[in-house]
Amino acid sequence: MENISIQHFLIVSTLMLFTGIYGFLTRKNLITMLMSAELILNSVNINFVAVNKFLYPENLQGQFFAMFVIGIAAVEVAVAIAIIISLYRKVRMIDVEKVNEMKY
Amino acid sequence: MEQIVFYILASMIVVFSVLTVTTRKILRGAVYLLTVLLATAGLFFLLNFNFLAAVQLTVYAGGIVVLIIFSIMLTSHVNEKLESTGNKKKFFSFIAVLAGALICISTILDYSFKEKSGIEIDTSMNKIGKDLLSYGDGGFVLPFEVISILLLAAMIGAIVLAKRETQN
Amino acid sequence: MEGYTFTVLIPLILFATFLLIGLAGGKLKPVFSGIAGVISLSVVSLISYITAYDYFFVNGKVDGVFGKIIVYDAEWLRFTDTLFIKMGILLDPISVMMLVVISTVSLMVHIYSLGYMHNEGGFSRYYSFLSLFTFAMMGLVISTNIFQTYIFWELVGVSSYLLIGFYYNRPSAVAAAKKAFIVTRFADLGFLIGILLLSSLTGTFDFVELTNVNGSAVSAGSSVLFMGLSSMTWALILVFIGCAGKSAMFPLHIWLPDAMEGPTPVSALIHAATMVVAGVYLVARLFPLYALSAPAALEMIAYIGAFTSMFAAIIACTQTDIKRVLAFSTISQIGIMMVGLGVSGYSGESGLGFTASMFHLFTHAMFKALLFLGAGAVIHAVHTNEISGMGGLRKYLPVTHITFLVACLAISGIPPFSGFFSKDEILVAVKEKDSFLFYFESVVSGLSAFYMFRLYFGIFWNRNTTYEHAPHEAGISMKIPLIILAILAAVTGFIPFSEFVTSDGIPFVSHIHWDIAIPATIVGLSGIIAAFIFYKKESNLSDKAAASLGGFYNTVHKKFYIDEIYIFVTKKIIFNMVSTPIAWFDRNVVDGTMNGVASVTNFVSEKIKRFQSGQLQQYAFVMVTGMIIILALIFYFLKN
Amino acid sequence: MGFSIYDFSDFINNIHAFLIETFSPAIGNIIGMAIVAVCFLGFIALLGLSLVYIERKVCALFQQRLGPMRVGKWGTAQTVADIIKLIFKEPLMTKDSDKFLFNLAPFIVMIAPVMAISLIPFASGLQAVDFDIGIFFIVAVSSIGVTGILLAGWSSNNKYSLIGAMRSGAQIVSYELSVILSLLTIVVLSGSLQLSVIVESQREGWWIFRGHIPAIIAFIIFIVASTAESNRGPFDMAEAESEITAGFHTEYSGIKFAYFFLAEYVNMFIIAAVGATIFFGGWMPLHIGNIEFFNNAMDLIPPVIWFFMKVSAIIFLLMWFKWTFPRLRIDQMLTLEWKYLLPLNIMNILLMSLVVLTDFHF
Repeated sequence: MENISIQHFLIVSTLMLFTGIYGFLTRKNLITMLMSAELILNSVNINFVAVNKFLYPENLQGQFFAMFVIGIAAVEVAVAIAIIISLYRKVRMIDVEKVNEMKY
Repeated sequence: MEQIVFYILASMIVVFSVLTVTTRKILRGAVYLLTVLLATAGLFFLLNFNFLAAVQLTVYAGGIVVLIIFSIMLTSHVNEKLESTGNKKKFFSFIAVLAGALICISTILDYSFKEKSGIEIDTSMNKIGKDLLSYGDGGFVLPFEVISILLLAAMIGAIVLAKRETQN
Repeated sequence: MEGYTFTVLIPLILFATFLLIGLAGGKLKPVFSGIAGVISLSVVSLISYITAYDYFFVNGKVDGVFGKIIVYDAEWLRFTDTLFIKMGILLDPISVMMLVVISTVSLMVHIYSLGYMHNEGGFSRYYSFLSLFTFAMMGLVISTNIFQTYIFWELVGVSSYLLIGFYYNRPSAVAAAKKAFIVTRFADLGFLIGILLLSSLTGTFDFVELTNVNGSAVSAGSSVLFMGLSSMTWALILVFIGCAGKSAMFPLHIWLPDAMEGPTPVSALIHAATMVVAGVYLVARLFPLYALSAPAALEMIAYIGAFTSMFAAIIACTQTDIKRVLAFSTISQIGIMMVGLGVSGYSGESGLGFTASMFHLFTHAMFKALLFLGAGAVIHAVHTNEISGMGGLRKYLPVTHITFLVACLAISGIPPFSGFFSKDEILVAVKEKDSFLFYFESVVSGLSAFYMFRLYFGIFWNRNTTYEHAPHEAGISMKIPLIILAILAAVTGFIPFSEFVTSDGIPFVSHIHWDIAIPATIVGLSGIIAAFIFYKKESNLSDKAAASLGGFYNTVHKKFYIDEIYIFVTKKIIFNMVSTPIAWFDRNVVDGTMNGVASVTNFVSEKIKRFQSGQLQQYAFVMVTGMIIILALIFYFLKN
Repeated sequence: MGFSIYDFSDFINNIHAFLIETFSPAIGNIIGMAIVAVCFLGFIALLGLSLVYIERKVCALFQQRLGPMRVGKWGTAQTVADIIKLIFKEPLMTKDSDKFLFNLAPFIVMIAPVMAISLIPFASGLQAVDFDIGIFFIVAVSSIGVTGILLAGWSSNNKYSLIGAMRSGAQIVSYELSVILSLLTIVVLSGSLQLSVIVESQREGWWIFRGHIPAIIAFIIFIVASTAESNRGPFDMAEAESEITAGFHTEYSGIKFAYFFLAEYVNMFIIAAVGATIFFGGWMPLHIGNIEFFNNAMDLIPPVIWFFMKVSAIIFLLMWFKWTFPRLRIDQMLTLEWKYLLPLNIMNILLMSLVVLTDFHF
């Protein structure tokens, strides 16, 4: 571990985060947007773990937060997919720009 | 040795992240996402967070990606391509994201982190189990219980949402 | 104490039975659930008897004292180092006695229900609730600390709610269940506050520490005064409010008569022998505290008990629904037990009241369960609850007749039936303490003889009513419990109770005080004779008597209008005087302000809603851009 | 103790030390890894060959036939012949299928068992990796396999394949829960997730005997759930020939088909190995109480032999199931999992915790 510092991890996670944001902004399909959100969450996990490992190794707070983030991600995906599927059943389409029946 | 592994994993993460958000075949996107998640688990293994890595594998690779693939199977067809986004939107998003990434990376490189090198981090199952169920300093029993309730609520919610309405 | 670990099985078996019947019940044949219930109860009874034998005759007595044995005490919840809750099993004379009472009565009810509930729907549901109730009751009596008691206390409340509302398609049953639940919950609020107060005063939940005579708990908190009473007294009075709710003491008794909407065996189990004596049990459990550090509370208990017993006995004389008569009789008898506890002192011979009260609890459980089961047999035969629809049944139901008679004699205190002995002991104890209460209670016992025999003559003698279908004796599964209970009701009086159950665990020998027993018996006999004159033959004597009493009779018949008073207080006073103005204020002032704000917001939003395109990604884009700009500002321009 | 001569840890350490001395530490490590990898690949190939042969023989046994008899003595070379045939077959591809995913799927399916097998302790010291999260890691990696199946079904562009993949996915995801929970029951008892520690903790007696009632319930659930998780009969709706031809691998042929086939058998081996390790003491010999001469005699049998004896017994049990029970319907299967096995399992864990708390085990 001598040659890898915390910066390495943070840069990887930053790149992942902004890739995720780019995906979230440009993809039209709801499922792909969900996938981008997963990327965002995952980059946060890397940050938590790296900070825990390098800066605060006395305790495991970072790991537990990462675990809770994973839990939340699972919850989010389950509910989001339930919504997407029932949406698809109603309007046969999951395009984020065209699903605007409830507008105004 | 570890350095090599790290660079392999890091480049995998970056490359496949980009592929995930740019591919026009949706299921391939999911597979690229799976690769990113596996590589992240690899990073965790590298940092000696074995338990977290296994959680990542089980929940993300075994649960979330499978769910996503399921929903893709239900909502689209194999030789269907996603519509591409307008070039204007792509351009502006790219500029914004690039700016953000540059700012963050330059800040990270500027800042001097105070790494603690003396202490070896203890990620044994024993410690994880005890911390997760203790209420004292470094204990996480309350969020642990709260998240279990959240999971239950989400499960019920998902069932109610996705349940087919009865005919009549 | 290694020897008693098997007692863990008592709650576990019952809980397992509940789960088995409750979860798998729908799939099983109804008869199977019934038999499963009976078998598990038999095993539990056997274990209880073994425990009782072992405790009272083999291991329990150490140096001539029946001590408290903690069989098992596991930590269940730990909040902080000083505040933690345990779960465990405590054996001492009263808990062992209650084990025997509950398992016996519950077993009889289980067997009886096989016949009684045979044609009802929800047979499995019924048995699972019975198991749950018995489980909760057992957990209550063996608990090692007051918080565990509270948990099971509520569990008992829930299961009795389920059982009272068993016929959930009958509105009256649903209402009765709700009433019982709400009234007892109201009382339990007092109980909970009492527990909190008590534990903050003494710093412990544990019964052994609480009732240790030489310990710190007994002397704690006796000095702080509030409204003339020490804080310990207040805590114990609050606990007693909970007991009063469960044991139907005045003025919280109103749920019990209505609870007769449940199936009759349930009434026998819950409203005669087990749940309603939980209050008495709890007072007895905390008795050293009451006796030593809050004699004022104890005195209050005595007077409330005495008043309730008289009050309920008078009402019982006028009711025409046989189950309601029994219900009021139960209230009255529990009042007598409370009096026994209330007049008792601590330790030695002065603790006679305690012993007598427990003795009466024991005998009462037997004969009152018998009365209810007998009434159930009668109802089963003639399909009505009203006394006016019965008469001359002795020819049709010989077994029920004899057993019912035994129970009536027992409750009237006629020697040599069991009620005589326990009531005699209570009267002796009362006499020593307070002669006014003694005469008062003597009248109550005369009244109880009167109303019981009114019931007996009304059902089995009186006119020869003609029935559409000739009533016939119930099946063997209903007869056996009647016979067993009749035998118990007849002979349990000869148990030398004071050699087993005393307030401080030291046995003593008690004698029958003939100077009190003989007048008491005469009072009882005169009650019977009065009933004989009024109701043996069909006559209008009773109507004449009622007419001559006029308004008083009506008042009593309407149960002193207590229910109406409650409704008046809640509906008229609280709803009209307090709630209506608040509602007006809320609707006009509070809501008006809110509506004003809302309409302004509405107006503004109508103007600006076009900004919202509904495009998620547009929002996200704006958000991200804004965030990046702010970050850039912070990092590059505001960094000094 | 008898089995110190059977302890492989010194042997392995010596090889490791030799490699590091001869080469530099980094290269020594890499060569060591390569050797282990070659060993496992060889072992997996061998496993595939022999298990297919055994399965056909066992099937024949239950159907009162002889099974393969022509190629080689008693048909022993039959599977080799089959492999040669599969290698030379033309790899077909359906029109409009996603070729990249179609080719990727068999590899993903193979990754899971190959990663899982590295955790199995074959004997004392004979274990490639010994994580402190052992069992959890096996469970984690075997959950990757389902992705491969879903991809295979999707990319085939075939309705039967898609339905087969959906069924199989639902089935694996659901039964995974029961497998984890039943393994957790024993973890509660042994107090560790590390496989070598679990094996070591069974020196006094196997958990299935020492944990009595809850352990036996857990074992039964484990066998049922893991049979379902590996898509074997009677839970093979995913490839129910009579309904959806061959399910997710309908469109596969040649060597890619062989991969799916191989993965199924390696999975079966892993199930048996995990079952043997967790419930039957892994490579620990059978000891009965204090009967010294019997225990000593049992110690003489090498641990590797013990391990493979237990594994073969469980594999035989699994094959017995497949060729005896009729196939379930998909709804029956999901009902079995969610309405019966899962609640039973949760209660069983509670029971086991109670047993452990009260020290009620042997």
